[in-house]
Amino acid sequence: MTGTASRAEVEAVMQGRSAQAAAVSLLREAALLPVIVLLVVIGAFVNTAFLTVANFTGIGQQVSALGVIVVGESLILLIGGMDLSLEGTYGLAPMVAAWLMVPAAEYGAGLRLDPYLAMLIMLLVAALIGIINGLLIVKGRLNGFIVTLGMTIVLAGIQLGIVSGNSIFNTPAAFNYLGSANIGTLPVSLIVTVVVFIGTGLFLRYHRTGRAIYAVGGNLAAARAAGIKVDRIRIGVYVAGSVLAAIGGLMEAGRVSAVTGQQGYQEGIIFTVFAAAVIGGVSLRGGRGNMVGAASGVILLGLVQNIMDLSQVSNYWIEAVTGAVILVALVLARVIGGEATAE
Amino acid sequence: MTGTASRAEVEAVMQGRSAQAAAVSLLREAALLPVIVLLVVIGAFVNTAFLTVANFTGIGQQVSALGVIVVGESLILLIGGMDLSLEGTYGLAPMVAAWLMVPAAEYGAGLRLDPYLAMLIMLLVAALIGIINGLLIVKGRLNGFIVTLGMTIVLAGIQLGIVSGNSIFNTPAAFNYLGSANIGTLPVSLIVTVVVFIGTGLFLRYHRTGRAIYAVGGNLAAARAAGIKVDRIRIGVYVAGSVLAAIGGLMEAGRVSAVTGQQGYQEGIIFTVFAAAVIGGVSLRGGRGNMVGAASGVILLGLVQNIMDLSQVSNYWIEAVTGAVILVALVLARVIGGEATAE
Amino acid sequence: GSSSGGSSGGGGGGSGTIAIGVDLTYNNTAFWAAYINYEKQDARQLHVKLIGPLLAAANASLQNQQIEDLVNEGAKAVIVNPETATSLGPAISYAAAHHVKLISVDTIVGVGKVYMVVRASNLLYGLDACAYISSKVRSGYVVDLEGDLTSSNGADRTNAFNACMAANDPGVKILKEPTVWVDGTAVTDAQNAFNAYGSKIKAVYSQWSSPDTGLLPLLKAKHLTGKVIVVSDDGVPFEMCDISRGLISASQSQPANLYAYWALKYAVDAAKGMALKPGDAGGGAPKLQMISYQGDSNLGDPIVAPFVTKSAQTLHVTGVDGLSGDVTTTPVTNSQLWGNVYGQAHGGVCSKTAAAG
Amino acid sequence: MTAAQPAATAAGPAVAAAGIRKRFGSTQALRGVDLALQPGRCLGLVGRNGAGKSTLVSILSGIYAADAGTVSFDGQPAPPLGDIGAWRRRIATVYQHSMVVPPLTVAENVFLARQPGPAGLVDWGAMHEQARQLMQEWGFGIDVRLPCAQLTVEQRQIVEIARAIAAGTRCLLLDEPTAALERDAMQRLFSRVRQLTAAGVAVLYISHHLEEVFEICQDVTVIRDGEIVLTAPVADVSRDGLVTAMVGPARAAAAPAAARRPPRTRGHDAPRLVVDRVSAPSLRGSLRGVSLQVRPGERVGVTGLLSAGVATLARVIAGAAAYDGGRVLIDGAELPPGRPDLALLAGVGYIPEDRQAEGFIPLLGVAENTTMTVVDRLAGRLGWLRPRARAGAAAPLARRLAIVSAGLDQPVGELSGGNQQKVTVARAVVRQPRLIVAVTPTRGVDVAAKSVLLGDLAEVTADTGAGLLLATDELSDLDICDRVIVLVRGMTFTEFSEPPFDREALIAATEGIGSRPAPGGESR
Ligand SMILES: Nc1ncnc2c1ncn2[C@@H]1O[C@H](COP(=O)(O)OP(=O)(O)OP(=O)(O)O)[C@@H](O)[C@H]1O
Ligand SMILES: Nc1ncnc2c1ncn2[C@@H]1O[C@H](COP(=O)(O)OP(=O)(O)OP(=O)(O)O)[C@@H](O)[C@H]1O
Ligand SMILES: [Mg+2]
Ligand SMILES: [Mg+2]
Repeated sequence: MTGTASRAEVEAVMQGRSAQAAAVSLLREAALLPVIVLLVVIGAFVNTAFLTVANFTGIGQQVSALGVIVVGESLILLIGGMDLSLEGTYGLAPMVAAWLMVPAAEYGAGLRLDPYLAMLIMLLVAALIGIINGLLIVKGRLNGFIVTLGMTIVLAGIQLGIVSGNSIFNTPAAFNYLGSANIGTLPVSLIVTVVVFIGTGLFLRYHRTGRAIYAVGGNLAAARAAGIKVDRIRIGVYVAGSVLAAIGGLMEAGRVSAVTGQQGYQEGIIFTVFAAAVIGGVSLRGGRGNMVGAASGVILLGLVQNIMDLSQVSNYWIEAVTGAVILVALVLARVIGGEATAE
Repeated sequence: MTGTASRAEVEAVMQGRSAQAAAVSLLREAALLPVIVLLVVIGAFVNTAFLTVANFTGIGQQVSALGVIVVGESLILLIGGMDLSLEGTYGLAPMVAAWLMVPAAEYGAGLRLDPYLAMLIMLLVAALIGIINGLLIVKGRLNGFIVTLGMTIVLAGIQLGIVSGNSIFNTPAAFNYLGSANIGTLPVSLIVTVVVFIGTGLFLRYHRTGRAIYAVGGNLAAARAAGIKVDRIRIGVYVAGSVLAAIGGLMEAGRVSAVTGQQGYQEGIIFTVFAAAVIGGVSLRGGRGNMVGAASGVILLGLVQNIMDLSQVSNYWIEAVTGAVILVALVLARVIGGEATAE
Repeated sequence: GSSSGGSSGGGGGGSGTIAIGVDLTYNNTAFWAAYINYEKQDARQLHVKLIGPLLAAANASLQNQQIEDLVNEGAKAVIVNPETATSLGPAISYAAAHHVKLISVDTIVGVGKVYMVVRASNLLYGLDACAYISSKVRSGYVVDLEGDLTSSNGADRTNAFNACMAANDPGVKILKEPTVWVDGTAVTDAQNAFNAYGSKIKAVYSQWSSPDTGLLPLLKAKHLTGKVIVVSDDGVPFEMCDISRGLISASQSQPANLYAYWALKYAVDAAKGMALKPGDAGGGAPKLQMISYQGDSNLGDPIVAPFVTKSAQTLHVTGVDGLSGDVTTTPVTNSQLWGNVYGQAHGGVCSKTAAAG
Repeated sequence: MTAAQPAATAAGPAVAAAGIRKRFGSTQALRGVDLALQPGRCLGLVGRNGAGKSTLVSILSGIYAADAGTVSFDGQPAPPLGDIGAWRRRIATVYQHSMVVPPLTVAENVFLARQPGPAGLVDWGAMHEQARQLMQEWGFGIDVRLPCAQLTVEQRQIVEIARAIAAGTRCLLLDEPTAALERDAMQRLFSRVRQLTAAGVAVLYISHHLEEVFEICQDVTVIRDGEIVLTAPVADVSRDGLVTAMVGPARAAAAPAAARRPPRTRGHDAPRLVVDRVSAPSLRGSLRGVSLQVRPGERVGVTGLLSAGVATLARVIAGAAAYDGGRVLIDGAELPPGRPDLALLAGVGYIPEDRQAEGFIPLLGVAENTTMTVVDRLAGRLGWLRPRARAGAAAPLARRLAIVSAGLDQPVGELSGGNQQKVTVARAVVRQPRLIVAVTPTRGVDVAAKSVLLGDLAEVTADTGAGLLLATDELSDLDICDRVIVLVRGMTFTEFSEPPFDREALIAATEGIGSRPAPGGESR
């Protein structure tokens, strides 16, 4: 990486000027900020309705579910893993919860469990999925990408199977609360998501286990040699990721007060999840990235989607434009961030 | 002081060749074979129509397109890259070709180009896409995953845009030939795919550029220090991958003598592509994998799909079972392959 | 060849004399779930052994392969819901070569001959929605939650609706939201639209039923429930419920039961070698007629899809695409509507106090 | 922060290994090794590359499980392999292969898994402060908030040593800790080791520099082909005795010495290499207008302190690093910056400083790595290669450099550190370069192989008329050179043109002491 460092940078580093060093690491995180600002400006021009509280809380609500699952995936990326099955969990978990709540006539299991009990079970199911992934990958030393790919197909299949392809509508209020309720003008989902981001960020930065996650992803052998219980941490992170994915899925289902067979795998949300994390500077090679970046990745994608929506670009070209905007944003962030953001 | 070795010396060396090292690499490649055999046996029990020439040529034709694009993705994985936009190219390229051939009334551009010219242009378009990806990733040092993710959205958008969401059908015979013609009882597509696999395999094993690809993926800095033109090779591989994806797409479209908007991105074929490559032992970390493995990965997935179709599993559960079968196959290969197949 | 799996697995749907193959594109929407459900019931009644339904997801080439598999497995006729109107070429010729007839359900066929096309005119759906909205709205915005524009259904509904609105309601601005049938996207788009234009939005046309459940809470939060016209499509039970409660205004009742029954019935006829021609009595429609697409013309049973409102009414708009602009709606109380039939069989269309309300 | 227990408490060996056997595939790395570390004593472990030293270290550290044999601490059986934390409380190790976590900061790497702070939290302030103090003790002003990815090889090594010593265990394993160290750091390490042994810590010290063993160890053990062949107090053995034990009686005679050979260079020969007022920025030490020349057959040494720019100069000439000022000419042709491929074609053979980063492709075989720079010659016109041809080209070198491997297609990643280094050297010389640019080429190479290696470098230059630029801080390696240039802060400080070179004067010069001005304004 030193190959192309500018003389100024180099001199600074050699003289151990910490300001410089800190700035570099900060740049990596902040590189998206100018791009986000630019998007907001563009949005304002595209549609007068863009710069309104309603629209922004709207965006907040829409990206909440994505945000939570992105936190989960980021944790897994940090340990050098890659979990595709989070999208399966994102769809299956709320389906299971709803399935346990609603009567058989509405494609439920007929158990009509108390909603809170059902949601608790949902979290346990998610944790179980995480454990299975973790054991297969860590203990079984199978390739994580392909294990979780197989797993996500299994999960999506179960999601379809238990309700014979039906969607569960009219889910109970307790189920919808997280995704659709507001406290004042703020969506509950948005509040929860912000809390999750901050909490995870502080944990990663100031808790030993958080630091161990970076160590494991940065150099597994070194982490093990240093006495870190790498297997336990890796499995634990897969579990945490799955649980977060389930919570995100619950938000999304609550937002549309229904669980469809599409949610998760069929809508292919995992791509968006990776996009947000990676745009936010979380490395696919592990050990690099933080919640500030991940959050800005989520915000950026949410803004693009929203602006596209309000822009009324022709039906047929909207997709192409969306992709182009993402690419441009990427290049901009790279140019602004300089070396710090280079691969 | 190197001189050239005496014949005796070389013989000595070839004997001294570590049997174990050879065995390992062989195991990695062959680990799937028993699983494939097992699948065939299962298939035979599942349905009498399975063990028929018609069915197997059918499978062959079915997996041809997948096979070609898998070769492309494997090359990119070998240099340590990851190209999601291959699925975009897989859909857009044949769409462009058809669009240039057919009259405006059939949603063409109205140019009515000669089919062969149009297909040539198609390949050039694919190459261009590869160059853009390559430049952004190699020269621009942007993250390849996210660049190609943005790119695939752009490509899928264009695929939709140029025909306003319509499908192009009644494509000319020349367009359909690759995907639908037979030589004797063998589908042309199958023959071409086998040739592509063997050719690429030999190239990777015995050509200096093929070896350089492994070097680049195995340790970029060391490869550069050894005088390998790493940038040129990486960009070249992105181009090759895109061109192969286009050929695969052409096969697929020719198979149905139509190009739909779903082909590629919407059907999410890239997951299947990665699955085949990775099940086949191509490492996502680069530098490890070969065509024997990739081919067996493709065959395995083709068999699973076909057996599922013949199996009369309730269509609500077919997906779950498919995923489970993939997972089991994975575990089996790991158990049979032993250490060699451990991550 | 005989299929060993025919009787095994949930897909068999009873065993009988005639083997009929089924290959579908979707199995995860309320409509198709109901369709498959009916198909299995009717199979027992008509003594048919179903092979399938197989699922081709979004892979046209796989669908062709699957149909060839079904033919090889000894299906005497194959019911298919094509990926697109024009991606079935090889399967059609393969089936023809093996003297097996295809019945296309819910999609036109524009490449080669099939025995029957069982499908209501989706252009009519768009026109009906337009007729209802344009008769009540003269200005402001209308949100169109569009289906997959690469499917003939999504395209027909969108094109007819836009053409009709342009012809009859030029003062209205249509917000076009391509959703590719993804519910989350539809709700997101609707939310953005309401946040942007608020009560300037007079109506929402949701081209399928699922988005309603997310849409209604949105309206409620904005205190627009009942103030905004919602026209949706499918006619699934909860739409029947919502219409009767005035939560949504209208829905196209796409009769899954008729689709399933007549597709299977024609498959049996085909297997028995029965010859049908235009003018013969239809099942879902009064008369069979030729349905042409892209110059290819096939015999079709243009199922009549009732346009459901709370109470019967007649609407008049300028027709488009050669369709009549006279629309007569069916009251939601009509117990023959498939949504009501299915709903009653499953504990009532409103069996639980709808959280949406 | 190094916990110093009184030596008195220790009865019997702090660590004892008995009958340790370890096999890797076809390689029997250890064949029943017995080894004991006594509290308060430093045991030197020496042996040729591939003898099994690092394998033993990994087993004593709880990284590998032994196939057979037992490890015990203070007479207690070792903890289960799963409980790595328990091992860490008993034994601290500096591994031969880098064990830093690149994305983490210096401070975090020093306190990896033992960060200061209450209730599982990390007190960054305290951690940075303690880390800063530690680095001060090692004479490093480097910002402890820098990610280790930005450190030089030596700096990383220091971080790992600091980590191991800060752990405060009663037992310390050092696997070639000085391979990447300069004299000052080395001396600091030695004084720390003496303090620790005085405090009753048991130390295992692995090095290929026998003089180091004689300097700080009380006992020495020689391991050959996975077997202990000699254990004795250092007082009772001679240097030659050790070498004989290492290489075995048969081979002892065979080991040649690195005889200096007179240069074949004639005054009027056009220079192979001209470096003309080159400046380049680099974290490894920037260059500020360095000029020098290397004539055919001439062997020029370049040395200096860390960050004096020695390595950078070499990297620039090899095209591995870009330069932003001046010119580099090979045989009169200007070399564009940062183009290693063109440098290679121009005839530069490059032995990089950090072999793990730039030296070899771990997954590829010995033969392929060795011949990587000559594929253009081995391949046919259409670029097709015969593995047999590769083996043919690699075999003689592999034999000559005594590369220990299970076969020429064994992945280099599986080789011992020193053998990996030999592969790196072979890759550079196989092309019969016109200019060899070697950065610390003997790092981690055992004594016997080292003299062969240096002898070869000398021989090649003399026979083929290739120039040699030897950038190193191993002053003994400079003995084969005809001239030595000393860099200070990226500028030519002085030049020694009359071998043999005075060690003390060289050291003084690297410190910037000594009056002799740089020749002819080169350093302006
Ligand atoms: N992971 C491994 N896989 C296969 N062989 C290995 C592995 N690690 C070590 N070996 C082999 O075991 C033998 C001993 O290796 P080891 O690293 O212990 O040697 P060493 O004494 O440390 O040599 P050096 O002085 O070069 O570091 C070597 O032949 C090496 O090739
Ligand atoms: N690399 C880093 N990344 C992000 N935050 C950091 C980093 N290093 C330090 N900080 C934050 O800055 C705070 C101050 O750090 P630190 O104590 O090292 O600064 P300092 O100027 O050295 O203060 P002191 O002299 O007391 O150590 C830390 O508590 C931590 O929260
Ligand atoms: Mg929109
Ligand atoms: Mg070693």
